Amino acid sequence: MNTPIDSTKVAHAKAKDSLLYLDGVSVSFDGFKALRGLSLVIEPGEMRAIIGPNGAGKTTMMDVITGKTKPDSGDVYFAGDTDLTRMDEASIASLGIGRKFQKPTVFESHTVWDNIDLALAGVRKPFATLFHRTTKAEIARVEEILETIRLTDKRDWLAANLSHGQKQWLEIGMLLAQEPKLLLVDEPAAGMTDAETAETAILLKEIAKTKSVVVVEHDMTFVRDLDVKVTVLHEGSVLSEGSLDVVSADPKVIEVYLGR
Amino acid sequence: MVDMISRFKTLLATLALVVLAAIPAAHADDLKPLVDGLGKSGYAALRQAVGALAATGDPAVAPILQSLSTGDLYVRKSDRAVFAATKAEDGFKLTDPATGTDAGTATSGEIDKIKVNNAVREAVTTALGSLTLMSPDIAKRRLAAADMFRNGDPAQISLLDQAIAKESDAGIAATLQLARAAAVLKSDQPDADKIAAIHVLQTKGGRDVLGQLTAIEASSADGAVKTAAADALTSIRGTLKLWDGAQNILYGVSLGSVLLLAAIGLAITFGVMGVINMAHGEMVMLGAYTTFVVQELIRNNAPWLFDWSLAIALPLAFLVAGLVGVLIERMVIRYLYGRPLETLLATWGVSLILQQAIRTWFGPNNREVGNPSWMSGAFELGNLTITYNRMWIVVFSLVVFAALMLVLKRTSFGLQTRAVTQNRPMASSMGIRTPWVDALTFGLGSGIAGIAGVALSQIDNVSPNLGQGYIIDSFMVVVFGGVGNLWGTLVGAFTLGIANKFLEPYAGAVLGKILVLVFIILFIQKRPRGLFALKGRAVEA
Amino acid sequence: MTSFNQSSPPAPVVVIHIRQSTYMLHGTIHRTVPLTNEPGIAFQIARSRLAIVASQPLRPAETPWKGVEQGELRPMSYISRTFGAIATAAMIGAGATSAIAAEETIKVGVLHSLSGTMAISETTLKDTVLFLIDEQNKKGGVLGKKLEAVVVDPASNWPLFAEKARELISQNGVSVVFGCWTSVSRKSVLPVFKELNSILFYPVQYEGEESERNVFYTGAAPNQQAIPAVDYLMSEDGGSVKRWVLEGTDYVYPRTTNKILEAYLLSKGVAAEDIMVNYTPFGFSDWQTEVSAIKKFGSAGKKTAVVSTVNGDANVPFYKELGNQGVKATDIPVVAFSVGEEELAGIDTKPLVGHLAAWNYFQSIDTPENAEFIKKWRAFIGNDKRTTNDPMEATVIGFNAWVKAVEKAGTIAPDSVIDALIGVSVPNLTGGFSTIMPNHHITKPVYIGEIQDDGQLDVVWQTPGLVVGDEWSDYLPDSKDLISDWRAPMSCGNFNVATGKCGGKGS
Amino acid sequence: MLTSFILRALDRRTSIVLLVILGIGILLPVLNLATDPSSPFHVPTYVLTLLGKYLTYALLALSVDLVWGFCGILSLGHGAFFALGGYGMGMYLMRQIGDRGTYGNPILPDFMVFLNWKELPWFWTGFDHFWFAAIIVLLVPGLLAFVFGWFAFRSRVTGVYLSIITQAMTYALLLAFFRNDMGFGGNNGLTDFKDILGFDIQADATRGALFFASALALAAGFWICRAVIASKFGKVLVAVRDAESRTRFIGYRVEGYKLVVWTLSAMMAGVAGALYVPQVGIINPGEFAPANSIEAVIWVAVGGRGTLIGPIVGALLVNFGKTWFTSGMMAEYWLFVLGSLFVLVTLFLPKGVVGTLMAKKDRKPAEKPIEDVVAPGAAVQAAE
Repeated sequence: MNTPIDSTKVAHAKAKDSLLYLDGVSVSFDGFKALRGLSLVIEPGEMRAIIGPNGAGKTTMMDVITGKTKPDSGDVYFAGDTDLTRMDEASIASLGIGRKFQKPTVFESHTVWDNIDLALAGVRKPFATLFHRTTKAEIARVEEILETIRLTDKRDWLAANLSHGQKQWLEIGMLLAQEPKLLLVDEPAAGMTDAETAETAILLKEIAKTKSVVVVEHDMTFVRDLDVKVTVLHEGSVLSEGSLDVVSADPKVIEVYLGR
Repeated sequence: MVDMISRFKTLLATLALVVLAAIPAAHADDLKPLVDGLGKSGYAALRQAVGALAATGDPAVAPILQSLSTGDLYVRKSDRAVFAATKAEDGFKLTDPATGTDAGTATSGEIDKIKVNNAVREAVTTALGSLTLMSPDIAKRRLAAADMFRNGDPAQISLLDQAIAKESDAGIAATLQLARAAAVLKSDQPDADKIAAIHVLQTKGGRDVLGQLTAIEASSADGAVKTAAADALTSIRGTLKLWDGAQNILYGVSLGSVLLLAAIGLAITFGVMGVINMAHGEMVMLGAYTTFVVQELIRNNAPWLFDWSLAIALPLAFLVAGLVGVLIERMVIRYLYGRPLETLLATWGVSLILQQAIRTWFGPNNREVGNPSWMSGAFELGNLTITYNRMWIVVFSLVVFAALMLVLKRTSFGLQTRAVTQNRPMASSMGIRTPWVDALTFGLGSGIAGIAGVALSQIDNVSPNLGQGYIIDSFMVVVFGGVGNLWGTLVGAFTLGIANKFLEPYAGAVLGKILVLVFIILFIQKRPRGLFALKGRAVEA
Repeated sequence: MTSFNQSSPPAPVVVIHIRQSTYMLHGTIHRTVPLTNEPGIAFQIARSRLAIVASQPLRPAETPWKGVEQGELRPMSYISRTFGAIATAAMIGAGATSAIAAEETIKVGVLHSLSGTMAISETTLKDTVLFLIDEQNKKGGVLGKKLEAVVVDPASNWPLFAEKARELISQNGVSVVFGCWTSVSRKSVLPVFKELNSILFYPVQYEGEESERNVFYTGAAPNQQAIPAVDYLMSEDGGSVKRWVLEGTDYVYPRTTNKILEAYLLSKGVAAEDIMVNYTPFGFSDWQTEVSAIKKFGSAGKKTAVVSTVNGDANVPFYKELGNQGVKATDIPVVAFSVGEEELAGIDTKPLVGHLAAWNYFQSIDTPENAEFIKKWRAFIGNDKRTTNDPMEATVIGFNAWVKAVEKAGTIAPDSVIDALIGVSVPNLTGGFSTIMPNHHITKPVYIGEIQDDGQLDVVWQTPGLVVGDEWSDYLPDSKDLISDWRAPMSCGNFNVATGKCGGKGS
Repeated sequence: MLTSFILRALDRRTSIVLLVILGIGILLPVLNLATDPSSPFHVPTYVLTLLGKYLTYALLALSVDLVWGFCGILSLGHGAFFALGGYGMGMYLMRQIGDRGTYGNPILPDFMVFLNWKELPWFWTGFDHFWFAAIIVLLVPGLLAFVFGWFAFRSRVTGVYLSIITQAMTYALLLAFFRNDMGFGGNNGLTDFKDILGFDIQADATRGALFFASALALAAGFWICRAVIASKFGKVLVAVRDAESRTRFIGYRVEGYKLVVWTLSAMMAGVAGALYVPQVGIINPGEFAPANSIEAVIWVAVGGRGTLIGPIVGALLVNFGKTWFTSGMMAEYWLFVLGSLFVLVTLFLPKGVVGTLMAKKDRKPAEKPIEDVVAPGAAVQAAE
């Protein structure tokens, strides 16, 4: 669903050729300012790493983008002209923004297969799902994704019985199944073995070939593996932006973040 | 028969003695026939007899009438003679009501109690009024004056005039003036006086003069009196209307305080700990039953302590309910943290058990919990009647609320509680014994419910069903006020209380309650987290 | 309300001739009317509200006994047995209602809530029945058989009442049931008793407007409680009340009673604006507004009284509020129909002295019968402070009447007993006799008592004689033409004297 | 499409369950009618009506389980839908009495007559037709559920808040139906029914038919639930139960799903109520009491929520126990037993009887009993 374009907005003009466009976004919970005038632009096909200490507002930013939290002020545009601040999670998701949580959240009492099947782009309306019959195409697609996330042999397991790493992957798989234009990935490497971490990095880069990806991460080595443009958040606004080397050279960043 | 005669002899003997003995006995003696007049059957006759006695104006009559109204006078079947009788080991011990001298004994078969009904009681109060109007005891005079006012009796006007002349106390004098006015209105005095009287009453105003004025307004033929009365009425009614609003607010506040008491414990267990305690109502009940037990002990062992019974019950109720609370937490709830719906079911089960336990233990009937003297009765504030028990409950609820605030905000225990409820792992890693804190917090909530029980025992049934009546309301209050916020509970309670009381006169009690419920349901839709909801991740988590 | 002097015991049952009844007015034989099949006459008989002292001649007990077919004297089926076992395990152990058990004892069902909200009132009645059965067995039981109580708990749940009634009758094969308190519980079991043709004794004052073949109403009908109470208050002794507040809990009994009272008061020339009716929910506890409304209404210069049909639980807070707001009995007396010794036990009555209650029995009534009953009852219950109350007396009357009828009929077959019951006259606890009338209601004295500071009620007034329970109120437009007479040939609970047809208004 | 939807549900276990229910539904009435009372296989009417009541309870339990077990919505107000259905049927039965009431008024039910009502309130019109009542039985509970749910789910009232306001809903209705002015017979409710569709309601044959109808309704209900659960819709429901906000973020508008299943379940409860009334012979406001709704929840908990057979078993077990305990001297202890049942089941048997048995051998995802219902905002927590 597209909301009417408000052409009077100067900001909007700039938003036109970007995929995701945040400008002067502020959010506060009972006085605590989680975001203060955050501005961020993601180009189509870009992969971006976002780092920052606890409470920098990373998760809140994701909430704002995915429609969970409404900003007190500021603009959020997707694919140029879609105002995300006026939409709810479901419609934003179906616009093509996928989100992966920090703590892996999959449907524990569903099988791996069903998890992917549910995430599969397609029917979303209640009655449609009520009478929906799985098509050959869908089956093929699910199998394909299972391949990518290396869980084909566990297709009939209950998600609950997967290891932490496997859950992370399953969740990424679910994102892929959504066929999003933009992926928001929150600390994918959290609690993974080094091997898994490396693999995840490869997987993400794989994905980034076709989609824009925003990765929020603490793990520096992981960010280095990704080797992409980095944005440093601090106290709800952008502190510094650029390649990891540039950023880590930035005195402000060193002060608040790396220099601990 | 023989012993009858002998007893009669002894009676005569005593009478003779009395006659010889003293002068007061002389008129006590000529009271005798009047007193025996009380023995006539039929309430009408009885009322006349009372009047006759009062007419003597003899102060000795007062005690006789007293014992009549308390039902201590008996008539002897054999000779229709009237005696004051008190239970003795074999039947009754008789005394002459006039002289107080012993008059032998009688079996319950030989004497009949002189029954009094409201009409007679009224006659007695009037009579006593006229008799004690001049009494040196100021309290008695005040009562007497009030009685005279309530049933203004034209026959008493002259008496009243004397009394007014003699009266030293200004307050009483004023009442006597009113009494006189009331009497005048009923009398056949000239209109001028009546109009004057009407003005006297009008200046007093208030509900109790309405009666007399409407009466005169209705009875008297068109003319100055009628119009005067009518004007007086309209002006008084006007002022009363204004007072009604205040009255409603007052009632609302009082109801609110009850809701607050019932809900405040829940505000802790549910609001702060996030535990749905369906057995909360039963905690209140336990508190009430504790009060009952305490009062029972006091009644049997130390009646003089009765006025302190509540003070004694409070800490005990807190302990009893608190301990039960801790038990429940240790035995059931602690296994269910993070599973609020299961907690809800389990505690519901607990509530059933507690109810039936009390029922089998104390029996299903209501238990009597008395109001101590300082909680009975009411006082007038302008045209508002404020009952003492309601007033104290309002005060009490606010005190409890304040105390709770202090505990949570100022004490280290409170700090720990908040720490645990906000971030359990963090708290425990900081060396707070979280299970301990949980138990105590739950105990606190339950204990406060117990205290509430003490207060509620003053206005409601003390029966196994006591708790059931409050559980839903208190949940409404907490949810409406906003979970995790005691202030919300406070505001919520009083808002709902007042809303309810303003609806009641128009919608009626039942519909009023329904409307409030519907309102809450809709309100929750608008603000799922209640009136004083904390926004943000901290709470949502 | 014609009535006969209660001190004179009823004339001995003399049956002159079959199909003939002797009527008596004020203790003297009045006339003997042959009962014909012609409804006109039958209705005249029933219409003339005379107390009946001689009953219908006995019908030989040849009528087949439903109870027998229903599962008494036959080996029970497996399923039935398993359920029977479940249902009756508590009483008869694992074995179902086996033939032996049935032959040795006569089973008496007790259908009173022992848990839930009504337990507060009904538990006492359960104990009363057990007490009476115990007493009867000491006297050697009935028809040479011992009586055996079958107790069930409908748990204050109305549909469960119906289920339990069915269980008692068809599974346990009880020959009579004593039970129910609320009207709704009675309404819920009615169809069951009709279907399985058994007998229910209902011991609580109720709104009337009912007369069923299988039910005997030993509690007061409105004309045995409400109307005399109002009469008293209107009398000079009662304070010649001119203004009335009808305060009640919002359910059928108060609604109906107040409808009747309203009509009655209006018929007595009370102005409509002098009547205020108000209803509150069950278990209502915040009476501030209502009490102040009463005070307001009372301050109109006319003597005002409150007629309270407030239901059990709500009474305590009501009276507490009255006491505290200083509503004295001498200013505004409150007369209650559901407040008895049991309810007062929960209140400090000192502020309430002088408020009234209307019943057909008070614990304080000073008769040898009552004294002895209280003594035995307290011994049985093992509590020398235990109170007694009106529904208990009603239970006693019902029970004794049943015993007498069974012995008269020589069988426990419901049909015979139901017929035999009419006209049976047993001593009540207040020194008189209560007779079961053809409308299955009974004759009762009516007492007005004033609350004393010891929680007892002292009688201040009583009807000169016995009052016949009037099932169909004369003050409700749709029921004033209805009468009930369960004797042949009329055998009708709602005979319409206007149309001369059975079955209500007809159409 | 619809047929496939229905047939798809018909796996082996489902078919067995359906056959068993229907078998009982036919067998017992036959044994009651055809066999001689003295025959060892005779089923007394008492047992038949009792079991008939249980069956309607089972259907109610099933409806509760559909929303609680599979969608995590704990309703403490399902008794309201049950009772509304009951009143629908009750009103029809009242009108069937016609002039056989005690006052013989052809139009007005007795309780209206002696309260001097002059004509039938508007909302009673139409209830003399069975089909009309039948529609109402489905429509009114459905409508109430829809409106209630539409508000509640859209504003994302979840978990305990929802439970509490469902309780408030049924409580408000309780008070409302107690009022005599409402015109539903006040606290006496509706009773003394004579016949249904022209058949004497007390005749054994009618009881048999009602019993069969209840069994049929239960079977149908079971089948529908099975079909719903087996569909992708069902999978979404379970997804919502396990991780609501996850489901939102992959693009499902959760409130829609909740609303549909909530309304469906309310309608099932309504049907259960409608079948309950003619068998127990009375409907009154007591059915709205929150306690009843909560008791229905415990049936589900005992049997095992998140399974479809569980609630049926639970309802039968608990009510059997109730019947047993409320007979005779054990009466005093029934509440102790019921109470302990609540506590013990939640503590030691979170999956319920059936759930525990299934958990061993069964791995059907949709029917895998859940460890734990999502706490309010727990899903959100996960998102943090």
